[in-house]
Amino acid sequence: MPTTPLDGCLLLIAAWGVIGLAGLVRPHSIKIVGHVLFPLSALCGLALAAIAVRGINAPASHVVLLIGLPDLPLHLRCDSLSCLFLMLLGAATTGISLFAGGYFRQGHGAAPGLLCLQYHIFLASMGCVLLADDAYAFMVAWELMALSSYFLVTTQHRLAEIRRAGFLYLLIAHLGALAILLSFGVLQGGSWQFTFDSMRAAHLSPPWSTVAFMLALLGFGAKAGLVPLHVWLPEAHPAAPSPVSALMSGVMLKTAIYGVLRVTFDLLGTPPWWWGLVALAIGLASAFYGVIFTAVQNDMKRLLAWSSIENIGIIFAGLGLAIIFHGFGMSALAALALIASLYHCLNHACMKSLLFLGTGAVLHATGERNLGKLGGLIHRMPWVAWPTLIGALAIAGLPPLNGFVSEWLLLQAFLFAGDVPRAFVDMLLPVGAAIVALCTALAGYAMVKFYGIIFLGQPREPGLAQAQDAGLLERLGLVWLAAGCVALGVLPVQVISLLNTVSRGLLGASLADPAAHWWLLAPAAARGASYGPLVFLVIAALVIVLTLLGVRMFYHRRARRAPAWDCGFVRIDARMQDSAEGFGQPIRHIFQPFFLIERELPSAFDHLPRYRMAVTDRIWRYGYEPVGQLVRRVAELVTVLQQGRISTYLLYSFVTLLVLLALVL
Amino acid sequence: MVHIPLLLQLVNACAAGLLLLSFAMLSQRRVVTLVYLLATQGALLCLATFLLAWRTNQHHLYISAALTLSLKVLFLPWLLHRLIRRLGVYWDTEPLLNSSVTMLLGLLIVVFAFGLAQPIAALSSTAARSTIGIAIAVILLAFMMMITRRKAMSQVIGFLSMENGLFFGAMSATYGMPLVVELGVALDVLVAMLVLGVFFFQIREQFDSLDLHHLESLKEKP
Amino acid sequence: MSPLSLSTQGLEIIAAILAAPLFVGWVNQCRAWLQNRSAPSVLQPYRGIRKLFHKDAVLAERASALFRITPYMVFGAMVLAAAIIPSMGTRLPLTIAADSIALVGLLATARMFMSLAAMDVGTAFGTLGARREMMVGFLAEPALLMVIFVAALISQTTSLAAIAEHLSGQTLALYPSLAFTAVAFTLVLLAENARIPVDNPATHLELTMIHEAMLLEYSARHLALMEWAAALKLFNYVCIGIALFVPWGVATESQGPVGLLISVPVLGLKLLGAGAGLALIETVSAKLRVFRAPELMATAFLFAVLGLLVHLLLGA
Amino acid sequence: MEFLLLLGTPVAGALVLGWLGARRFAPELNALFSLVTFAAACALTARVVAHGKVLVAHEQFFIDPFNVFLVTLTAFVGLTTALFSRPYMRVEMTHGRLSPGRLRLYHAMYQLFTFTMLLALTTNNIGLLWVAMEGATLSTVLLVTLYRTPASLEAGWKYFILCGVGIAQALFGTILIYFAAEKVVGGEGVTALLWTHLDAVKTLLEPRVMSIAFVFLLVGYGTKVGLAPLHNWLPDAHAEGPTPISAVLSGLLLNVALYAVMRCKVLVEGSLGTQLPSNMLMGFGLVSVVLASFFLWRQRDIKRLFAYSSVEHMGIITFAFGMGGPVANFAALLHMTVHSLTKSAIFFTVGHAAQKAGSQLMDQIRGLITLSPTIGWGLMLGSLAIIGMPPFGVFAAEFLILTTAMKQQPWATPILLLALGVAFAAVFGRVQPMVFGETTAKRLPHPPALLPVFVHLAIVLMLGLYVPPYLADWYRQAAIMIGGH
Repeated sequence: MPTTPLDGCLLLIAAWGVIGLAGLVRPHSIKIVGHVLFPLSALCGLALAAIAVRGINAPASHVVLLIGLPDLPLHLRCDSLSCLFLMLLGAATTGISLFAGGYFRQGHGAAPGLLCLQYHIFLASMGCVLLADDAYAFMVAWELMALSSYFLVTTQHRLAEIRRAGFLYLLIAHLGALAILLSFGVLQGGSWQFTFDSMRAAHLSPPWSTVAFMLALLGFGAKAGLVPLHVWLPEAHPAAPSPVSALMSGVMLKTAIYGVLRVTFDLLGTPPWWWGLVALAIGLASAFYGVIFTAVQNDMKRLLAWSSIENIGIIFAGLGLAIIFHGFGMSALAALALIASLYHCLNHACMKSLLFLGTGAVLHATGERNLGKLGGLIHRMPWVAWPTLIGALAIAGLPPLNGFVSEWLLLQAFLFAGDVPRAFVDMLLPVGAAIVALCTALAGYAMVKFYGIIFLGQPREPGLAQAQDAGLLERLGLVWLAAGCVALGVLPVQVISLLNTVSRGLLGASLADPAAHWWLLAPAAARGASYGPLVFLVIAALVIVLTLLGVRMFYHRRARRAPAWDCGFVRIDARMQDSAEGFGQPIRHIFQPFFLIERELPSAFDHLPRYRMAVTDRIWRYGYEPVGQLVRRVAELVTVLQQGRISTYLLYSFVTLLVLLALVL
Repeated sequence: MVHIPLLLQLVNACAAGLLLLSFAMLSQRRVVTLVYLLATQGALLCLATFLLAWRTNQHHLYISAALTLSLKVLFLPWLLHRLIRRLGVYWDTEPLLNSSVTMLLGLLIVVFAFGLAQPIAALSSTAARSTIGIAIAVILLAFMMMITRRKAMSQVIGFLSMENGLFFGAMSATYGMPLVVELGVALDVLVAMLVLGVFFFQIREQFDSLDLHHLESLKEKP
Repeated sequence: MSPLSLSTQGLEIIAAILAAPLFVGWVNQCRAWLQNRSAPSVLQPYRGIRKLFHKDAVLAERASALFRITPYMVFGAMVLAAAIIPSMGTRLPLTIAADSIALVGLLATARMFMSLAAMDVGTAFGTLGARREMMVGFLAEPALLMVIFVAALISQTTSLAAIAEHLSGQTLALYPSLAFTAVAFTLVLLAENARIPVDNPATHLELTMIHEAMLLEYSARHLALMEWAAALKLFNYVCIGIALFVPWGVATESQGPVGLLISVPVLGLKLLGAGAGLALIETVSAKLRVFRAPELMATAFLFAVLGLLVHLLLGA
Repeated sequence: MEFLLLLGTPVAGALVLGWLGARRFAPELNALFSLVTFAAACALTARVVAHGKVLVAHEQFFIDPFNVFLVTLTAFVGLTTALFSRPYMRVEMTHGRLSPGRLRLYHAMYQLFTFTMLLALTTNNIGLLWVAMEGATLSTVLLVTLYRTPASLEAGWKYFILCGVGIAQALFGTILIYFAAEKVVGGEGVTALLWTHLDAVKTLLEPRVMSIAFVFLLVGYGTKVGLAPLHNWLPDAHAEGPTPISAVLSGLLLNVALYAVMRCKVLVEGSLGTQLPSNMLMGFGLVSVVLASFFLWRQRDIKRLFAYSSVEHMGIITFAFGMGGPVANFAALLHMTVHSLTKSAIFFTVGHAAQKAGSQLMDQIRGLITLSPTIGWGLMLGSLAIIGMPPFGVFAAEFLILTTAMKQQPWATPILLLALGVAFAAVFGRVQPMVFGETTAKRLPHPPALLPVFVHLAIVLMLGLYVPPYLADWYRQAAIMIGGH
């Protein structure tokens, strides 16, 4: 029986490892892998979440393993921050693993057993990232996480574009990891101790600590998909099998947030306020850039991937805000902002996993990822459609679901930043609030497009009529996550009491009396404003039911079915509905300058007229391609050195010799 | 003007001869002549070693003198000569740099070498202190020769004259290395030459010529 | 929770539900007068709704459950909104459950459900309407939020009731920032309630229609609820405007029952004025092309943000 | 005793195999001799673990923390390579690329090569060290040209000339050291070349002479280490020789050459007391890393690719040694170990992959994982290890090196970062399509020997997570002995 939360977590992480290895015993049997191992790992996830919830309020506990570098055995530590993210990991995994059990019916290119192994190594490495307490353990877990997810992304390695996506992903992940490594190199500050404790103890000069922070921001930003390091994300997340996409978007991105929090508040101590400004600016840029691209995507999984960029941006905005307030010593507001962004981490984990799993189910049933070939699935697959609806509403930030709570907290934090000493900062902050509001509204637009085109309307392809609804395990997974969305939405007080502990740990400050009652959220920092989602929900439900009853009572409930009227059009077919491109058109029109659009319009005389339109990322075209070109050019130049003539080679040695001799002369 | 004993004057004369010979090799294009020059260089080296041995009567110097004689004066030139006749390479094609430029660079290198040798010579207690500079010069000149030649054969000859320079350096700076090492070095040179012989025939049967421009296919394609 | 506050709450809800169609009728009447038409009765909207309720509902074959529950959702959302807008008194028990941000969220929920329902049947006009509604909405929503933020900054809270109380409490002070936001708010109000210049509630002209296009497939009781909800929405917006910009006369708890009694006729007067003003705007302005609508909303958004900055600059 | 066995076995092996010629069991015999050598090395190691430093044969031979693990490593990789070359060479013969006579040459020279390397590692006499290094060149030249193709001849010729010339410089450097030492140590010459004695008196040696000597030695042995711009023989020799030879060249010879450099560097730095040698090493290291990473970008031939990767890693190690200090040296020694293990493992898989695809051109090697998962995963994991992915040991070393650089030489880290990034993209971008995708490979006449691959990778993996205590102690002591900074 584990004594400290840490032991429990380690035990469960080890259990994941064992489950993964067990997958190799009978790699090709769907029965064992799908119907035994994955549900087991879901159980582990549930247990992990439970233990982590207990651990948030428990005191931090350490353990030192026997393995590691000679002078640096692996240190593990479990404090409230890591417990929070472990809870996130466990809770999300519960749903995702359940779903995966049903999802990996036919092994996608690879044997299900192998997938099971990679999947669980991925889980375990994420757990280790959250527990690591020295630079080496952290880096090993971090890179292992990247590696295992890379193999999962390239499951269908026969497709060239998936290989390309995987390559891009691993490359950027590795560069980011190198940046993090260097940041640790700065942090250890001359004491050749790489434990986080010694880093906390080390006192860095301001310029050096800034270098450390910037490197960390670079490294973790690359993993989180902040603009302009986001290019891999819309490629890699859709390429993976859906449960893996869910894990990557829902959980893995959060480990980057965890890293930033750990480095900024825990290891570096007291960050100066202007770091927060940087984080805020990048966050808002990512949020805006992400959401406008979300609205114009035609591939449902790409759409969700871009939306992840948006949400990560919002989380970072909250983080930046927290740093700013912390820097100015406005602890209550700092706590409010931090809690808002932590809350959004939890929310995003729930809803984005839910949505990705929904797309996974659709993909399984129809084999289609292109929005233009879907539609009307709410009739065929209600078990997928209704949970997904909850996810879509939640991510659009609508009350009383969870997305709204974090938005509410964040806007409160923005709104009452008025007394920041720096004049221009408190000028900027309301604009930030405006951008956040705009992003949320745009997210709503994107979600209407996403949900309406996939699940509503007429099926755009004849094949969709045969779509099968999700199996039992998949339904369980979806329902679990949907329930999570609702619970996070209506019980904010309970969640925030957990988050308060974390923020006390990080900032030494927390929200004074976040709750007036157990059902009413009224943080003192948000002067007298309050939000009681439960009441909200009850009243709304009451009104709706009363209306329903009233109508039924006073009038009749007669209804008959007839063909759609549509202003008296005689025959309506599926092609008359908006296509995904059509629905995105206003956004393309309004935010023209941000997109790189190439259109192929049919001329009047084409006998098979064809309309093609591709929206691509300017940052890729103008930021990354030039770099690639440059490297290629340099490589070409370098080859001139080696033209196969032995005399030349001798000359090199000769000159080297003379130069060095001249050096010592 | 300090008085230098006759023997040492002779040694210095040998050194000067070596340098001269290297210049000659640098400019010479006829392969057979190169071999003769090499042999002469070896002979001078042997003589110098012998003189030093006599003056300082260190016995292992006699042995190394004998080694030099047998290996560098007799055996290797004979081997090369045979190879030349068997493979029929008598002339080197036009070198990469024309000879006058090569000479000029050679002069500069000699100056550089002497400059380099100053500190060493300064604390050398041996009789033939001033000759280290010449040894370095010979090495570097041989290096240059290898760079400028186009025939495998002449490159090898350059390589050997570099070995001569090394021996002379060892001898004049330190009265030669310990015997173990001397033997090892000699063995290596011998083996190297045999390997080279094999090589020549292989190259020949592949390209039916010893021209190095056949050996420029392995490179980075731009 | 005093009985007074409870009664205020109840009164507000009832009043809103009942008076909303009346207000629409009033606006139409004013418009007719201004356009020298013989006006329909003020009670016309009630008649329409009643008639619709008695009809048999006709549902499109492909309509899903989402399509059927939406009218109730929207109606419920509007009633709830009405409950938290301090139109008569500021002591509303329900306002603690939802502040102004939540109010905006509530309106957004209603919009989202309407759009989804419009896409549900899968007709050309349905999706068109949904798209246009969202296009207008995604700019109108943040604009409205910004408008409220200005007031919130002035009165240092986001609770709408508290804002109204604070604003009505102090003697008449000039807020240039509020002037900016008033303009923004008016634009948002027009857009969100499908009024000229953005939309024309009176026609079903496919080139222009937004709101109506979403209701095409609805009939009978569902349509009735939708119409009623629309009326409520207009009513709510006007009440928000009143609470933010001319809050005087609203009953605060210091005044007790008397204040409530006063506030009812005051509200009536304000509404009459607002209706007339609305009609005037609609009459004098011309319908915009649909693609001009986002620009209008962008202007509103800018005005709101400007108001915010002005407030921060001048502290007023 | 162990010494006799250690150095005698390969010589005996060379003679026996040369005399027996290409019998059916020759490959097994070859492996057997390597096994005995390895056993001897293990015994020696055990003795060192028990008694510490060893000096034998009038101090002509010695084992200290710096060379003990290199000796074991050399013997071990020699053994695994012999095991690997068994089926490999058989396949080559069935493909008709080799004649029995050549196989005889191959086996004899293989043993001789092992001998020269062990000699170079264990001798205490820097003169003999030179002799052994030259011997290593000579014994491998004929192996590089084993296939007698024009390309292989060219490669062999370049290898011979460049390394020969280089090694000649090293000889002159050795002479200068002897010249400087002779006055201090005095005595009857012989002892003046013994490293242990020189190390004792290194502070008294004449700085000017020593610095000049170091230049000659660095250029000389550096050519064999493959430091840019002296590396030009390396890719050709690796690409054109038989794969087992590429494996031992990359895995062992480069290490031995670097070992020679470091031995000399210790002496020189001792006498100079300045940073000069360290700075030279750092310069060479950086240049090699950067140039190699860009060369990697342009490769078409799989063996050339990994040859350049060897240059890159030697650059990293040299840079680390240049930085000096206990941590960096420790990291460099660890990196030497894991690099030679990983790189030889990679060459094993590459050999079989090339045989399967019937070409060394990477465009023609596709989808290995589908036909033979072992080779595919071997290549994939090996490459991931070599480009510094944890939990493999290479990462552990690079972790220490980069963090140290960040503190000691911050200016160098951007360069390293760039180079590592480019190298990663280059190597991984080539390997991925070879392992994944649709397959083009064929079956082999003889089952490939992949045990060595996974044994190597397993050890590398272990070193990434757990370094045995006595190995760690050797590293520490050696690091302190190398000193610097």
